[in-house]
Amino acid sequence: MFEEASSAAPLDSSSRTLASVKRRRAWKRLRGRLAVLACQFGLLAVLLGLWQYATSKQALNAFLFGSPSEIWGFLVKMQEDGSLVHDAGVTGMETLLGFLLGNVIGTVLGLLLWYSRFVSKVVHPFVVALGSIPVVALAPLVIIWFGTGLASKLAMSTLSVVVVALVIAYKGATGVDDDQINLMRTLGAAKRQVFTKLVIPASLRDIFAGLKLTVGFALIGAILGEFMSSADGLGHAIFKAGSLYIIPKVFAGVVVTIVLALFLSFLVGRLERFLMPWHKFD
Amino acid sequence: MFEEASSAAPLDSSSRTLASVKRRRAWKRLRGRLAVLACQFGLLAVLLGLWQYATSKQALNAFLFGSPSEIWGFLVKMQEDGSLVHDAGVTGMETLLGFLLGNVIGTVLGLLLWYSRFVSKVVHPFVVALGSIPVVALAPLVIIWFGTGLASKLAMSTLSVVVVALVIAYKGATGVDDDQINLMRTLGAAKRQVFTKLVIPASLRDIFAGLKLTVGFALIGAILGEFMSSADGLGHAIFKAGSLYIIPKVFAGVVVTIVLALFLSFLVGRLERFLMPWHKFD
Amino acid sequence: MPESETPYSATGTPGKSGAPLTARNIGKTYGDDDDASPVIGDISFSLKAGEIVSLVGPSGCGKTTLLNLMSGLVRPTRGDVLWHGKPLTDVPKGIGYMLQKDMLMSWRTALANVTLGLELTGMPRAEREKKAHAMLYKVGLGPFHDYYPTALSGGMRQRVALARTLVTGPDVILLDEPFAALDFQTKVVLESDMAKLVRSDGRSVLLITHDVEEAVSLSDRVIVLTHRPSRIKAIHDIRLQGDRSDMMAMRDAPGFAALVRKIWSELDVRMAET
Amino acid sequence: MPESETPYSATGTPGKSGAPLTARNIGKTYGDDDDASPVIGDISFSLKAGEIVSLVGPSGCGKTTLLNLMSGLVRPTRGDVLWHGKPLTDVPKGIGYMLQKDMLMSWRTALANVTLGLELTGMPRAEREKKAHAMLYKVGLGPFHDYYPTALSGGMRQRVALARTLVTGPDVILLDEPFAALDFQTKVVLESDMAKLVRSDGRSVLLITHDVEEAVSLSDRVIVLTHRPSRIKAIHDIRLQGDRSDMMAMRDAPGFAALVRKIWSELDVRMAET
Amino acid sequence: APPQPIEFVEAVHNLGYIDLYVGQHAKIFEKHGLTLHLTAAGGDTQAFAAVLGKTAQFAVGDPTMVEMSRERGGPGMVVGTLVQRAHYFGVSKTVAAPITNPKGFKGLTFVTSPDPNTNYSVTKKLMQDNGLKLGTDAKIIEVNPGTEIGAMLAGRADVAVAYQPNVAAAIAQGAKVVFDFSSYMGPFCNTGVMVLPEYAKAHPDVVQALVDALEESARLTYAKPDYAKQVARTEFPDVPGDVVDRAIDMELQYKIPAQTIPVDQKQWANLMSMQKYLGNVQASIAFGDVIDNQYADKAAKMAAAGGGTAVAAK
Ligand SMILES: Nc1ncnc2c1ncn2[C@@H]1O[C@H](COP(=O)(O)OP(=O)(O)OP(=O)(O)O)[C@@H](O)[C@H]1O
Ligand SMILES: Nc1ncnc2c1ncn2[C@@H]1O[C@H](COP(=O)(O)OP(=O)(O)OP(=O)(O)O)[C@@H](O)[C@H]1O
Ligand SMILES: [Mg+2]
Ligand SMILES: [Mg+2]
Repeated sequence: MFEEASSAAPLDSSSRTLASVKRRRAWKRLRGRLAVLACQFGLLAVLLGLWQYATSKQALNAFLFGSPSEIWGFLVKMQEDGSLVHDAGVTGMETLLGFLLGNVIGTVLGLLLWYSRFVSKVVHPFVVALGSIPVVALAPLVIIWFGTGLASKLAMSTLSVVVVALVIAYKGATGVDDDQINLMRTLGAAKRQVFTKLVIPASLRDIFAGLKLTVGFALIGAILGEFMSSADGLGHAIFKAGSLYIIPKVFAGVVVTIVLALFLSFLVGRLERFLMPWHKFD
Repeated sequence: MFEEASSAAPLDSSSRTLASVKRRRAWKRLRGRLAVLACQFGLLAVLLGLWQYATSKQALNAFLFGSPSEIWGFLVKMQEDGSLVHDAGVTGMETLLGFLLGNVIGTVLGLLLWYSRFVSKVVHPFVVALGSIPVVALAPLVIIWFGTGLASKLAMSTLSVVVVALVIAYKGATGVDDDQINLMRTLGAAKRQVFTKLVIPASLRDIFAGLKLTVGFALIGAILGEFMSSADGLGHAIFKAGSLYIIPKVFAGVVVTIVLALFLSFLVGRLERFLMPWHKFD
Repeated sequence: MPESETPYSATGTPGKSGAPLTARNIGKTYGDDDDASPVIGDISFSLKAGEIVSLVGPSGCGKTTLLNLMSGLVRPTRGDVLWHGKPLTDVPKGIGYMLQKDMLMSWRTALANVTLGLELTGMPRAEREKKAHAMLYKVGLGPFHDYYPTALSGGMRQRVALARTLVTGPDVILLDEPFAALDFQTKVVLESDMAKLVRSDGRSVLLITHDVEEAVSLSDRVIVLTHRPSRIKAIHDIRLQGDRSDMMAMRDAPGFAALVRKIWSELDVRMAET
Repeated sequence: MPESETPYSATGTPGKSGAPLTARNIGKTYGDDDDASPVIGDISFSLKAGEIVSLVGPSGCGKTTLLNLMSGLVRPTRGDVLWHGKPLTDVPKGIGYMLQKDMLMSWRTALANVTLGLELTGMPRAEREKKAHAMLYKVGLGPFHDYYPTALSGGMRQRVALARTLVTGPDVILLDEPFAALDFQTKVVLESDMAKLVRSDGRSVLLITHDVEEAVSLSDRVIVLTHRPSRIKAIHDIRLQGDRSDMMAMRDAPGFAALVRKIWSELDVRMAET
Repeated sequence: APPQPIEFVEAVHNLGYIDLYVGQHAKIFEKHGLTLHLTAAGGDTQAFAAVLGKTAQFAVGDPTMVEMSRERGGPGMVVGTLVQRAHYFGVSKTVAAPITNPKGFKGLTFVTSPDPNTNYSVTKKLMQDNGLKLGTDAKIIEVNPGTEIGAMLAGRADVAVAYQPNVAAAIAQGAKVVFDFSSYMGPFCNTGVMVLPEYAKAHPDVVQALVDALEESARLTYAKPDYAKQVARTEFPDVPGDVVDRAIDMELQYKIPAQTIPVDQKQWANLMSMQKYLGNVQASIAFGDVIDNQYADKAAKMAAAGGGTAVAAK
């Protein structure tokens, strides 16, 4: 009932050597991981199967909705003509840069706001404002300011990330226990030291939650940037296919986008484990 | 140096009646709030002033960038012809519904995932995938599925909110202290009770962080929905003005959007204070 | 590990009915990698109905771990914990466990923290609040019922936790240093109250304490544990004359001082080599 | 509030040099609305160099609050705390304060928690780790230096917190129930170590404890507080014969038992009406 | 009979569709028994998607959508045209003299809507037809529809390939028309009235009424340019009045809005040849299979007989 909370795995009472316990646990972990993977693939297979079946039976018009086999066909084609790797590379680079830039700016500002309740109160409505601007609406300005090259996609990607990163980092920073701040004070910590030695590590969990969340935003931002103006990239490919009403190709582009997102979020997960060794993961 | 952490305001040592202390503190709070407001308006005034000055001195081209006075002119005009209230009402309603729907679905699912590590692991990549789909790219499909009426804006708004709400609620739920779960177990709590009595209240802080964050997303989602197809609403007005290259009107629409966001986020703040009386705010 | 290695075997036959809670050769090792650290070596004992048993032992020897095992919160690496003769798999109904950390819920007032256990049983609001009020009053916190935990002192928090544990009326009560943050007087009053409650109703208490005088004056038995990996070093049956629920009188009973000295000497200090 | 209301006036002239820390008619009230609750009534006393002073008082009377005021963490509602004669506005350098909750950082190992204070002074890594290792060894946790706090027992956490406070070598040490979670032996060893350290270097300790025997055996003065709003009920200068840093010997010193009884009687129990 | 409500989607709110707005303001649709509910989509695809998804009965936008749909087995049909020429103009602030031959594009940077919008396609085709290598001899930047003149005025491109009223707005900002795509391209079925065949089959009278109304409106637009300007000013209240007037003048001068609703073979052929060249369609469907001119022909005949301009424009 509470398997995940009890710290020891249930074992029967016969005494066993440690080595065998270790082996069993490693095997259990592996089995657990395989079960998860199996379920994921199963789920995916069922979804795709239903979709394919529905379109092949004309229950869904394949023209309107595409079908997995057509999507696969486009993926193969995109792979063969090299556009898949090229477009994914372009968009991936824009995303990565926007992700890094947005998170660095947002997190740093969000954490820094911890320094002053007053400034954070003053700034609060401006942050809400920034977070609610439909940047797509400002496409004309984005193009004028940032041009039609990498800069405009970077700007879009960064903008999509920065507010989330800021708000989450700020929430993490202000969530630090007052008593722990008091402890730092009794140790003679300057405010700057409270910040570096307490606020930053204590906010890491929140910051990583923000990082995981913003992977998708950075990607969407980059793609929106490509919608505004572009010569290549996944957004360009998707938008073009969409305008020509080639739905399976739209989906093929979306599939590549998702794979990109999964890859980036995998990287963030690795980073988290590396930076927070004291934290329990499973 | 640490003003915000010490729980008592510094007072000189002369003894005073409680009433006078109370009066002083109320006055101090009020003064603090006024100072914040003053700074906010000051900041805004400086920004707008600079902008106006730059356009009037031709440093910025008013046609390309608009100017505060022109924006104000459009706002007045929109107010006079009634479109401001109408459009803001339409978009506000779409946003509110999408906000509620997205947060209810997302938060409920996110919290429910606490029930099973296994299911949450299986579902994780699907959530990442959902969070990285550039829905704008699927505009044709959105219209086919949800039409050109309220439903499509609702879908967009909900979709923009749901993943964030889910991820944040799940993070909140899994962040609950194991020892507190153990305590509940010693009191004979069924898993469902651990959920309702512990996991939900303990996640409230995170859930509200999510709510605050998603106000902007719901709004952006509704506006994107209006970009795809619409007869009225702020997104319609902005998009139309944008395609006619009437930049000040675009900004006027964005201003109304921001005011709407501030209003909604104010409501969320009230709700938070109401639902979390034990929490320190300031 | 063969039973013969245990220096003291348990009082009472493990698993015999009448003993609600029994440890049968339990052991616990943390970590399953190369740095496995055994915390509980091999421990067997029973807690009988109507009995108060104290566990004393050096800091970090595994007392809290032992209580976690006895409560069913954590599964032993070796051996079984028996609840009325059957192996435990989860926390059973009828057990009340006060953890070492108070774990009050910050979003509940003192009163609401105390009612928590009753709430879980579905008791109506009015009834559970009446009970909780009475219990809060007993631990001396009547006027503080509407305080949130952040506005309570350390000792007050501990008393709220105690009230939360007792208010549900569990048959077997496990207490992890319940009086550690209390002044002598408050402690003595609470000890006496609890002794009365337990002995009159045939409940059982298993209690961790660092205060040997407390252990001796309160308990029927004192179990002394060794350093980790902990085993039972000695078991003392306390047979003092006088009113066993008057803690002050107990301290003056003949033989009290000698017993305390004896137990002190058994808890020999081996600092810096723990 | 006029000074005459204080039942006992402070030992030593407040603010006189030689007394690093002095409370001058301090009072503290929580809450500024209609439900204002006075916690500290009116307290004055000094802590002199080389002196160990204990504070005893009923649970919830305001001891922790008093220590917070003395440390400069919290400002008094009335009166002043003087640090070497000057009013305190923030935590001064040279003070070490061990809070009632251990407040270990979960992302730091035991060792890294102990080095924290030294790190803040900019001491090089090797040096501070050497010092911290030595201090951890002293509190009996040498082998556990690389444990994260979640893998430590309650008493071990408390000892890490103590080590963290002492390792920076503060002149004035404020301790909030530093030994509450420790077994008797470990406690006595640590008390003795601390007494030696303090008396030989002319440092001062202000200590909260619930253990009157501890207070008497360890301190030069014991301050007994009333219920809240707390005032000073009695001050006892402890003048026992024998080695003042041998805690076990102190307990057998003539007059020890009488003093302990006296203080116990002063801490009268007024449960359920607090 | 009570008026028949219909859902009508336009690709964008666009001066090129002035015929439609004139019809609305002159209550011509009501006269033909229709109540029009007009929704703007975010583009051609979305407009056609609304018809495919059956949330709208009619859409106006790029009729290539219908050809693409039909070629892939989807539904769709064009029952008329609303814009009969490529309504793009090259406007520039930096190019001094008007360009008469696309060879003159050499060395210039153009800004258009993204591929496959027609202004992109047309520009690209003209360059390649005239031996210019895209990217080296001349450049195209693709930006969000409507933002072309901004990019040009901000100096990010030499020539914006824009439509009205942006062209007029750019002129008001000191730019000049340097290339006239509409004349160069000739007849071009830029915008079609699209409908699902199943709907037309079930409601031929509604289709007929709509096409009748559009035909009448088109004639009215050309007959009463001042009325058209008045309509345009109310439809685009935020655009300066003089800009609107100039835009309408240009529209009519270059004969961009449909003068009559039937789709001309030549218009369609031009569109198809370009889309085929771009690889977007095969142009494999016979004209008569995509275009159903029967309603429009009937409407034109009736209007020509004098029914058309009967509505008095005040
Ligand atoms: N933030 C607060 N608001 C209101 N009352 C408070 C607040 N903090 C503490 N108190 C009250 O102040 C009183 C003294 O608390 P304090 O922690 O100083 O007690 P203490 O003497 O240290 O008790 P203990 O021995 O139990 O630790 C308590 O009655 C507590 O309820
Ligand atoms: N998760 C863990 N991983 C590794 N070691 C652990 C873990 N939890 C506890 N320990 C170790 O187990 C030992 C016993 O801990 P426990 O809390 O049971 O001690 P205790 O007897 O209750 O001590 P105290 O009197 O100080 O509360 C300690 O040495 C501790 O370091
Ligand atoms: Mg313990
Ligand atoms: Mg305290």
